[in-house]
Amino acid sequence: MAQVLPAERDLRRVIGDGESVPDGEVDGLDESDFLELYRSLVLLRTYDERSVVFHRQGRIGTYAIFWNHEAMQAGAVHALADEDWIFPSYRESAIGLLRGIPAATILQWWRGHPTGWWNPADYNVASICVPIATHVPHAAGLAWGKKLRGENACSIVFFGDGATSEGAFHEGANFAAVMGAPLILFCNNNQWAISTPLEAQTRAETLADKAVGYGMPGVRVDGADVLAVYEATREAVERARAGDGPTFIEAVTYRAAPHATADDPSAYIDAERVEQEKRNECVGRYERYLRRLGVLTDELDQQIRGEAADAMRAGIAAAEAEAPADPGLVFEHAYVQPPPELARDRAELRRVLGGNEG
Amino acid sequence: MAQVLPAERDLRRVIGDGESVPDGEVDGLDESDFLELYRSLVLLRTYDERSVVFHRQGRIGTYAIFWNHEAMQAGAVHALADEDWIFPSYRESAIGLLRGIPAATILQWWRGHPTGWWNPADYNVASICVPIATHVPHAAGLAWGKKLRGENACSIVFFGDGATSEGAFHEGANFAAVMGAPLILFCNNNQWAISTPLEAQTRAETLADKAVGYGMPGVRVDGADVLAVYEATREAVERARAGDGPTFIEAVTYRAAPHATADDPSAYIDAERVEQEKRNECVGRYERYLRRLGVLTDELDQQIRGEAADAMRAGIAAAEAEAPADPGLVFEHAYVQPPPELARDRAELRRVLGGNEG
Amino acid sequence: MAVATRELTLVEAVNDCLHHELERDDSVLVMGEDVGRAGGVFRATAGLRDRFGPDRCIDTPLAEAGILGTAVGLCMAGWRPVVEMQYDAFSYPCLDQLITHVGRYHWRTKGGMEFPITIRMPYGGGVRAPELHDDSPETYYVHTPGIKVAIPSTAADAKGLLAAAIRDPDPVVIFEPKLHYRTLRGEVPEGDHVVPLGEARIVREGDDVTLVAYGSMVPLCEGAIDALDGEASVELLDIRSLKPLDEDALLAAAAKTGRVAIVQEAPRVCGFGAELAAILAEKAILDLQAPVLRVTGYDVPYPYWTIEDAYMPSVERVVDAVRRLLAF
Amino acid sequence: MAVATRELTLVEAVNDCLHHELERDDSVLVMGEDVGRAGGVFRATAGLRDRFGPDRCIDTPLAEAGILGTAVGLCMAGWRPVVEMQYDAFSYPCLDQLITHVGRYHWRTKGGMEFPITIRMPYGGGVRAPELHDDSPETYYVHTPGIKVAIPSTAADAKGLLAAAIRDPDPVVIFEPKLHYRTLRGEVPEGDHVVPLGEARIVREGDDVTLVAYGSMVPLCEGAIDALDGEASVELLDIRSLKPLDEDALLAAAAKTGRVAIVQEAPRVCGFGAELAAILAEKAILDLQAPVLRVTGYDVPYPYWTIEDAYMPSVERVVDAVRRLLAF
Ligand SMILES: Cc1ncc(C[n+]2csc(CCOP(=O)(O)OP(=O)(O)O)c2C)c(N)n1
Ligand SMILES: Cc1ncc(C[n+]2csc(CCOP(=O)(O)OP(=O)(O)O)c2C)c(N)n1
Ligand SMILES: [Mg+2]
Ligand SMILES: [Mg+2]
Repeated sequence: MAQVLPAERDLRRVIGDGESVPDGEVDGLDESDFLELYRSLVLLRTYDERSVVFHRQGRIGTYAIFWNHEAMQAGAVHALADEDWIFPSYRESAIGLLRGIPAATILQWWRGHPTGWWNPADYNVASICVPIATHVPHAAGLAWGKKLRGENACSIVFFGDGATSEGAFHEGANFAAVMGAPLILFCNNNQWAISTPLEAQTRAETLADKAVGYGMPGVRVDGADVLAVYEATREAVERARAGDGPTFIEAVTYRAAPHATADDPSAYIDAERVEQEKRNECVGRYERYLRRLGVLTDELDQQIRGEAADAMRAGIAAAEAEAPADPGLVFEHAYVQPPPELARDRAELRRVLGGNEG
Repeated sequence: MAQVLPAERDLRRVIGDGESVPDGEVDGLDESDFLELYRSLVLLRTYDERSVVFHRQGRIGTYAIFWNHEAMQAGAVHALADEDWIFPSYRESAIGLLRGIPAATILQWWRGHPTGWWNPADYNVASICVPIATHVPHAAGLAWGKKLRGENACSIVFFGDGATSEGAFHEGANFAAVMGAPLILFCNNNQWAISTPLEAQTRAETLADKAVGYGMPGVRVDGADVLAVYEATREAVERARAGDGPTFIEAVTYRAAPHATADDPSAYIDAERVEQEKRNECVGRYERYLRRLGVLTDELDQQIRGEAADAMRAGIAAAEAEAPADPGLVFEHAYVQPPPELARDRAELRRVLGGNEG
Repeated sequence: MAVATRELTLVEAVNDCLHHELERDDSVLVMGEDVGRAGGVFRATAGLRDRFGPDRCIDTPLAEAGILGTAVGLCMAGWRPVVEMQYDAFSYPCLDQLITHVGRYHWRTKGGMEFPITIRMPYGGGVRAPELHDDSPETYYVHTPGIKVAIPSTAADAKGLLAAAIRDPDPVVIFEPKLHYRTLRGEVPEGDHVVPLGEARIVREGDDVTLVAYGSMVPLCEGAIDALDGEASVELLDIRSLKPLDEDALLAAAAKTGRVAIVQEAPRVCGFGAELAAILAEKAILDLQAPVLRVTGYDVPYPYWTIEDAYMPSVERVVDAVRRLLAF
Repeated sequence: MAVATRELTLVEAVNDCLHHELERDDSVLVMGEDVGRAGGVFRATAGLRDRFGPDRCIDTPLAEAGILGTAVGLCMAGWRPVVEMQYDAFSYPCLDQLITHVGRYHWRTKGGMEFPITIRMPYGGGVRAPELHDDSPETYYVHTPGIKVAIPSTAADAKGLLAAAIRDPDPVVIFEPKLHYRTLRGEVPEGDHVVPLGEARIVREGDDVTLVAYGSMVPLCEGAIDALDGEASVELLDIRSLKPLDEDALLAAAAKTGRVAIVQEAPRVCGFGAELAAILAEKAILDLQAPVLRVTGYDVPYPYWTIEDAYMPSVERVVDAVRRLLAF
């Protein structure tokens, strides 16, 4: 009988704290990769921080904050090729920025404006999944479908610790394993599902342990260590491309911000732990690492941050310049070939709205 | 960090084949236990074999055969106290016989007659679950509910290898673990889900491996070894009563009969493997064990088999003596306090049916 | 004897009811995602965990089918679970347990066991939220045999119908109009307050046209009636209990004017408005002096929220329907 | 030019269609529980695995939500999945994926991607089976925006509607009347045969009363019409495509007689019969000379099979409805 592959229970880390914990390194990354990763982190961080401000200003709606989740998103995406597909949850709403989706588009999504939606095939980025875990089977199906077609692409699906409780996670993971689908199951374990702590979600010692039940490898990485995330994802991608099927990655972090702008975590969160996480947040950690390496200079940093700030300024300006959506869009894209009833409804709505305008 | 409990990958066995594999023993079983177990096995076997005949004779409807599954059912139930609850699937349709449900009742279930249903609270045996895995959360809820009430009862839920693919299995198992519910998840791994073999169902090395992902112990036993099943269940029950939560038991066997009377497995099954399993089927194995022990004599065997045959003869006679069901029962028990519409519908039906009779 | 009342918002009335019912019957427990530590994402369950402990107000794992499925087992152990689904569209994973088991288990036990589960959830649109926070899924529930359904449109009914649901021996689903959780306030009886299932409520009396609605469409219809002031005398019937249904009240309100429009937020095809119209087409055919109109959400995915107002039945669309009925 | 036909049973016609469509378009694949090695529990998919290989006729794990959820991803990879749900009531676990994603994903991509999924399943009662093998769940599907639904009542339509579904760019659900899988035979065109969605079929012409039905209720209504021979001249309309609906045919058939009974096997409340009646109450009110009657399954759990005949609409109940309409 083959040996079971238990979860790698040690948290993989590359980036140290500059003092007691020494830095490691990752094979095959050159300076441009390092800076590319940094650019991604800063872009995501800027997007997130600006969005919270925009929300307070009433310029976007409720918003799911991803502060301190950037390393998981940037590290994982850097390990993918362009033909690989990304299946984000609301927590990765802005991950498409790393694939060229304009900031304006994603801002519009949070503004409830139709230009916030995109054609996934244009970026190989699926739509933002709002319901928990239900996109796991989609990602499994896409990966399996690519494999059936003899294409080389794989897919990655992002979900949270809470998502591992849903049947959809289970069914998707199992399908991927059985079909040998080239899928990376990327679990953002920020240890909270809104107000529900991990210990009320599972009794598993680690979430990576769940991989055992699907007969797939499970690995654990420090989710605030962009290089560790990159490396683990790269290995999973290699395995997927080699035809060895899916991998489960548990990226361990801690939610250092409210669940979303509407949430007040003071009733349930451990404020001290949050402060500690904030001190060690992922963008600063990587920045210090790059400075220790001598790769990042003040000047370069300024430039990268400036570019990100510009992108956001341009993004919100473009979003706000967009004309209000045509109410007639209500009937658009419900079907490729809509039933005749919809045309009648559209005409009726136009008549009633027109009557008001007139 | 605590050590993960990997599945016990060795198949636990107690009963040998009388030759190369030596018999073991189980602490705490006396002769009356041995015979009680035998009586249960013979009763279930007789029920099953007679039912297949009754089906051929057109006296019961489609029937899910459980030939060679008797050891799992009898062994597990023997480890329970009367206050413990049993949640059967269709594969354990007759398990209630071991709790005193009359054979006639279960035959009526397969005859589609209302007297085939019972009040679960009378026997602590839940209704036969037809849809796969959806009763796992019920059993978890009952066990958790008993614990919340400070009662000592636990529950056991039976399901197949195929059931482990369903979201309902996953959610139920996880709830049980998180709530520390005194539940035994008993998986009848007969290696087929109708025509779908285990390797098309999962890539896990063993089904017991799935326990790891829920942070509960998983054990594997030979499902055709009634004593191994008993012992594993007894340990799980002890754990449950001690407040240590659920246990996953994988009982490994092989489906040596069609899925159900309507199924023709010739298109997909390995006929040779079936023959091999039949030679080592669970009732005969235990019978030989008891004879080696000197516990079972020809005379006793005759008596036990005679009793079972009598029970079945009486059962089918009672079932067939039952008056045809009143069509008015259609409206019965839909609600405790039915909406007024139902009374109107019932009156209308009576009028129309009466009109025909008149 | 005057009943003491307090002015509460709709969600406060829900919270008040839960406190009262958990106090009254110690077999009642509340369970769901974030109902405990956080007191619910809308604070409907606030304070329950502190008062009744974590065994009677339970933060569950994130698994709606697991929530409803374990609730079935909890009933078998003697509990009366009040289950929260966090949002309408996030209740869909529980439909399998609902249809397969919750609606059938009492029948399966030949009446031997009861399954007094209450499922409550915020429902409906207009709240400027990302997709899947806006659905009106009552059809999926009310079409399911063995299930009862009620939808309050006032703070007092939010308490009274929920109390009736919790005390009912059958499974009952309560949809709470989240758009009005905090905007609708009203006098709510303190302590015991039960609004029996199966009784509709006449909101406005009128002679020309009858509007039939429930949930968040009731205040909308009131707005439409106000807009029609002087133009038409409109009767407004709040169905409030979809199953059991107060058919007599429906038929009486239809007969009174002979002109009926039904207003429902859910998509049209097989919405509950279709059921109401079908009942009228069978049982009020001689009373009807005009077509039975339906003003509903459209049969399309609930839209991006900047244009959701065009999707939802509006005062304009209801007024238009009334005028068409009058002109017929 | 005469089209070559063969006499087939309803399930053989399904099988014939699948063979033809997989041959015709190599992006079509079939997936589900036991569809491969066993050829389906009703043998609807027999022979496909041998002919097209295990990558185009796939035995999946036992997980209905996983089946439909992976089908969404397969579409994104360019496949046209034809998904089998083994039985009506075992499709309920897939409702979450259906409502949450299948009906909305095309919209979500701003029309950029298509999700040409076909879901087919045997449905309906009368087959003397244990519980949950007998449901008529079309309401759950047809109420869901973004989804189309069709239900054949003949062998030729079983092929033609399924072909239309597979070629349709939108998700389509086909319910196959399992009671008639082997008892209904008919001439079925060989090769290409498409019955467009959205076209009803006049089964019998008549002047006194109109029966409207679909699926297994169509042959039932034919039986009722035969029983009424000499007593009444009855028009029978087979709706066959629930969404899109052939409203013109419905209104014409209703107008022709002014007396309409709708026959549906599903429970009554919010069944598709309610939708049809509601359309008549709105658009045919001046044509109606009698109440619109519904003959349906009851709003109770589908019963034990020895008494299922009392649950299902019967010839007697349909005849009774026709007589009541005539006597009105
Ligand atoms: C099916 C479903 N149920 C409930 C919700 C409401 N909800 C939104 S986020 C969330 C918590 C998710 O936690 P987790 O999976 O850990 O992801 P995180 O938000 O921490 O990234 C819940 C319950 C939902 N979106 N979908
Ligand atoms: C939800 C659901 N889907 C499909 C079915 C149809 N079905 C009946 S038995 C069966 C196979 C079950 O296999 P397994 O879980 O291994 O149990 P076994 O029959 O082998 O005991 C299937 C697919 C069902 N009963 N319920
Ligand atoms: Mg989380
Ligand atoms: Mg099996």
